Amino acid sequence: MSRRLFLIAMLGVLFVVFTLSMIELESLYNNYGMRYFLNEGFDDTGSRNLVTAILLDYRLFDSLFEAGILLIAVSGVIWISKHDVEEKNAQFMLDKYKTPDLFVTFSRLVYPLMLAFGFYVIINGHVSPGGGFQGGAIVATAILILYYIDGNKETNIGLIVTIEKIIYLLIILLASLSFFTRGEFFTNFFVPSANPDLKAIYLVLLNVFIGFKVALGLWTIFTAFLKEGR
Amino acid sequence: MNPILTFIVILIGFYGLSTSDNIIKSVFCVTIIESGVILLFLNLGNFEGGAIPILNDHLVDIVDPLPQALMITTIVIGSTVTALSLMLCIKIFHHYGTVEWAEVLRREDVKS
Amino acid sequence: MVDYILNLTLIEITAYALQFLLIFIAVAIVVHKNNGTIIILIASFSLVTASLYIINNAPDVAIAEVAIGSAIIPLIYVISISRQREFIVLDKAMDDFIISDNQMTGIGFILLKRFSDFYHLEINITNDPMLGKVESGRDQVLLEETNVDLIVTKDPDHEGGYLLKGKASSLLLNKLETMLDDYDNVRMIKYKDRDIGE
Amino acid sequence: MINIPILLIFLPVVTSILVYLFKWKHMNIVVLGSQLILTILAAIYFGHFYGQFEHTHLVLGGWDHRIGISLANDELSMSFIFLSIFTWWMVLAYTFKYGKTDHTFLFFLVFLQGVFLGLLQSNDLFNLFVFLELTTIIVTILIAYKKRGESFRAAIYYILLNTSGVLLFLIGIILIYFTFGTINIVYLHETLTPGDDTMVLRLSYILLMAGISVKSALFPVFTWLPKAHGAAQSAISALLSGLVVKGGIYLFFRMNFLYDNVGIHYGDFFYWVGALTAVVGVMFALSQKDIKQILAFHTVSQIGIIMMGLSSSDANTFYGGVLHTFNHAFFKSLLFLGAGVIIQVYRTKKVTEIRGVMRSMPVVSVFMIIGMLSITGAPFFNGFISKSIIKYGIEDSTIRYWILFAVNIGTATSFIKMSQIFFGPRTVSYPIKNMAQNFALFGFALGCITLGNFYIPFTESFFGIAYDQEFIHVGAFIDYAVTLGLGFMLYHFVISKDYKPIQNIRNFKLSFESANYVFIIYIVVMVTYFIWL
Repeated sequence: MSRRLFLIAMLGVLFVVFTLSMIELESLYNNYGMRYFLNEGFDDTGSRNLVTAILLDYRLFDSLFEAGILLIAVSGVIWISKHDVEEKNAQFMLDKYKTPDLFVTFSRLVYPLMLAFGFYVIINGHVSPGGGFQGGAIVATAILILYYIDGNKETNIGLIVTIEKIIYLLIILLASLSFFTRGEFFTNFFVPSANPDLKAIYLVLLNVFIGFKVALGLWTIFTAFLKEGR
Repeated sequence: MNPILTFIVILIGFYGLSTSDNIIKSVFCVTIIESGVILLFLNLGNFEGGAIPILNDHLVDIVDPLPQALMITTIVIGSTVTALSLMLCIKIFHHYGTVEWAEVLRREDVKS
Repeated sequence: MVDYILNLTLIEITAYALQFLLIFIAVAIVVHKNNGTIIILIASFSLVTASLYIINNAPDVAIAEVAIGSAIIPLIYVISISRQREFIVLDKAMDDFIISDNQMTGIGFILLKRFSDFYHLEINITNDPMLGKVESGRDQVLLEETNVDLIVTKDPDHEGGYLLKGKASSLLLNKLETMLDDYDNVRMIKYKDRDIGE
Repeated sequence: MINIPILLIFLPVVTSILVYLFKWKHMNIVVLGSQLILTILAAIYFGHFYGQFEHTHLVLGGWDHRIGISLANDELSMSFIFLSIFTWWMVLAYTFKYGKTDHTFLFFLVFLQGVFLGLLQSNDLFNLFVFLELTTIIVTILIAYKKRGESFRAAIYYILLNTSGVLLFLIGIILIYFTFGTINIVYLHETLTPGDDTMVLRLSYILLMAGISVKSALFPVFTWLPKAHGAAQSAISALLSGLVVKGGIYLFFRMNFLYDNVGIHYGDFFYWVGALTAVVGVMFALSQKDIKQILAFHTVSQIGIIMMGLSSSDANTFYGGVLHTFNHAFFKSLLFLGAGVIIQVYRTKKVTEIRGVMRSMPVVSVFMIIGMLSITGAPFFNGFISKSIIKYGIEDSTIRYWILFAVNIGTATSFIKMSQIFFGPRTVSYPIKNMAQNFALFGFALGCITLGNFYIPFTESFFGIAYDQEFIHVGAFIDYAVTLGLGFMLYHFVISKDYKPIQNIRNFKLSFESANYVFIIYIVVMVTYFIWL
């Protein structure tokens, strides 16, 4: 018990220090970034959604490795859950689980709506909230609903992973196209002075690729878990 | 005020990490800390009367979009960490028959 | 101070309420012992954070959080927790040791039932015909590579005897081994980890 | 020419994905080819920018440098890039046969190289966070790669502890961003002045250092390292101990570079943290019987010695610490790889059971002995040079000098204990003839001897410091002999008896929650030291 009280005291010290620094921060607060993005953001990138502008243009390098983390995690989860024993032999877990009928009907209704919403979010990432990562996650959730409808669905994980890796290579290629058109790595391949509608082509393309990659990656992750839980 | 309340959430996460004896509980706590950090970043980026960072035709004061972009990255990172650690948890339970930290670390490595 | 509180807008009041709710849920997650309740708490935690993101003018982050944090993450939590309530037994003996007359009343079943009640586990007995064909030397591989916790076979040295095969590293099997003292014709083999070198 | 850093990052990444996609038998040759291109590119880059590294600041996308992500190099980062490329050459050579069949392993291994090179070159704090987290995830997978209980347990300990540390790093970044409106390291270094020395800045420093301390396994939070490095395969252990853990050390001086002009006096604090790391690491190493555990705990103690050098304000001693990171990379990788070969043949990890290595594997033994001489600090080997530099740097303070001396004696004792594996009759035949493995051992051994004798041109070209002091004289030999003698006595009269306290230390295991507990205490101590003292 004294151990826990001491711990709470320690955390209390951290809390006090943080509170004091927050009070100090109010006078130091620097909003250079906010002003920059407000004034230049749209002209630079052609994206009305400034978050997408940052993710796909100003800090595209981060986003590439964000997708890379997903790629690595997918391969890692699959590797850890993979059995050396043939997969056919491993299909022995009980399948007592049965989705209620009402839920199945409801899922059938929701599934296409969700898929459509996901694609909407992906494609309109540069004008409204959303983008490749968010839309991809929604699409993955929609695919997850498919598993509720049919619990015994078979998925070819190997194929999905291969497609995912290829899409990642394509994303890298698309991101570095700008080097050949304007000599700068990882930005829009249209020059900054181009028409915003033209620049939107690049944003939509990249959003679609990232969306697919994220959707496939999350799909693989939960398929691996579902297999584990069966 | 809000950042301070969020920091309490982070501290609760750390409290959980340093008292929980269960592996799954520790993964929960890391999730809590991660959500807390995201919220802290957004709290600090937000200000009274700010608008969402999507430009309209008329110019208004928007909140800083950079923290939001960074936090999307953090959400993806956090979810992959959670997925990986939970997969490891499943394997540990299968191997050691328990997910208590103390028991798992105490089990001798038996080798033939 | 009173002025400040009276002049709060609805949005601000909501924000404070949600912040306190978040702290409350976080404390509940940390102090709760039952993993099943925690899952619901973590899903609601994720929803509360998502609403706070919206209040903090971050719709993009909120969409990401809702899509990832409220559907996929709780699902994998559910799976990994439910895996910890299961004890998977592979029945290779295929006779009345576990299942007699299509009813689970064999002596082996009663033994396993006692064992699982002790640990609040749910036994999951399978007898996959495909797995039965894998030759006996592969039992160790099966145990290591798949999620099977226990394999039941006939004892080749003992007429009418049975062998329970498990992993030496597992804590659960120690208890099962002590329970076996009451049974003369059941033995237990614990496999140690194969050293696969470097 | 200025865009070469991008190639350095993406060439391994793309190669690794190709390896995963085309599971071709000769893929490891393709990997070696890309490795060759990488080496040539790094050499061209270094040659082109030598002496004018301030021009390497590359803002990706051509944006305002306060907004966009930028990459920057200097002599120090270039030296680390060459070190990592060399280490990957050797590890790829060591796993050459294995890589033919196991493409997943090769995929993770080569991907890690791209990420690590990115970590070394990145000039953006959040980008550093992404790379740190990516390294953590890949390393976790590599630790768990054997899929045995021991490695799963080490992997989850590693990922949870490191993630909580790295999240603290992120909070530090948040504070910096809202105070200065940017997270560009070089820009921050130029604009920060002593006038910026506020509590927010100090708190951000503490949080960044807390994350880095976990990553580089400093004193209270080193517990993940022995587990992880003991459980992984030997090639991975060599990579992690030799190089990846140095990512944390590298960030340590990158972050101190950021806060350079503020005038935070971190020297004394991190000296004592380093000293405690070194002493505790040696203590645990002395009690171990598992050959890989011994080596892993020595990594902890050597990191302590490195920190003792790095915390000095004197440039000579500081670069002595940097030089020791290099030397440690060479000899620790050599020892781990050699131990891997021995374990392969003897099928056991117990030091007490392995006998007669000299008779059965003479070549490997010679390399192992070179590694042991280096780590104990024998003259003409590389460990000697950097240890001497650090020793001369802290000579003024008697107690600091004696701590280093005690750590050296402990190291000597522990390797005297390990050297028993060479003697005795030949117990096994040595059927495995693997030239690639011997080549990797040879490469590291060559590195040990070369750096031990020709360190002056190396330090001159990379650190701009010429150590004109003559280290090798009679006193040095006497010093070494005394260390060995005391070490032998310590071994003979204390360690070999295996008293009860030693067994207790061996069986001491810090559980995860206690590790977090001491981590929080460590942060509070830092807060007390840096803010209220």
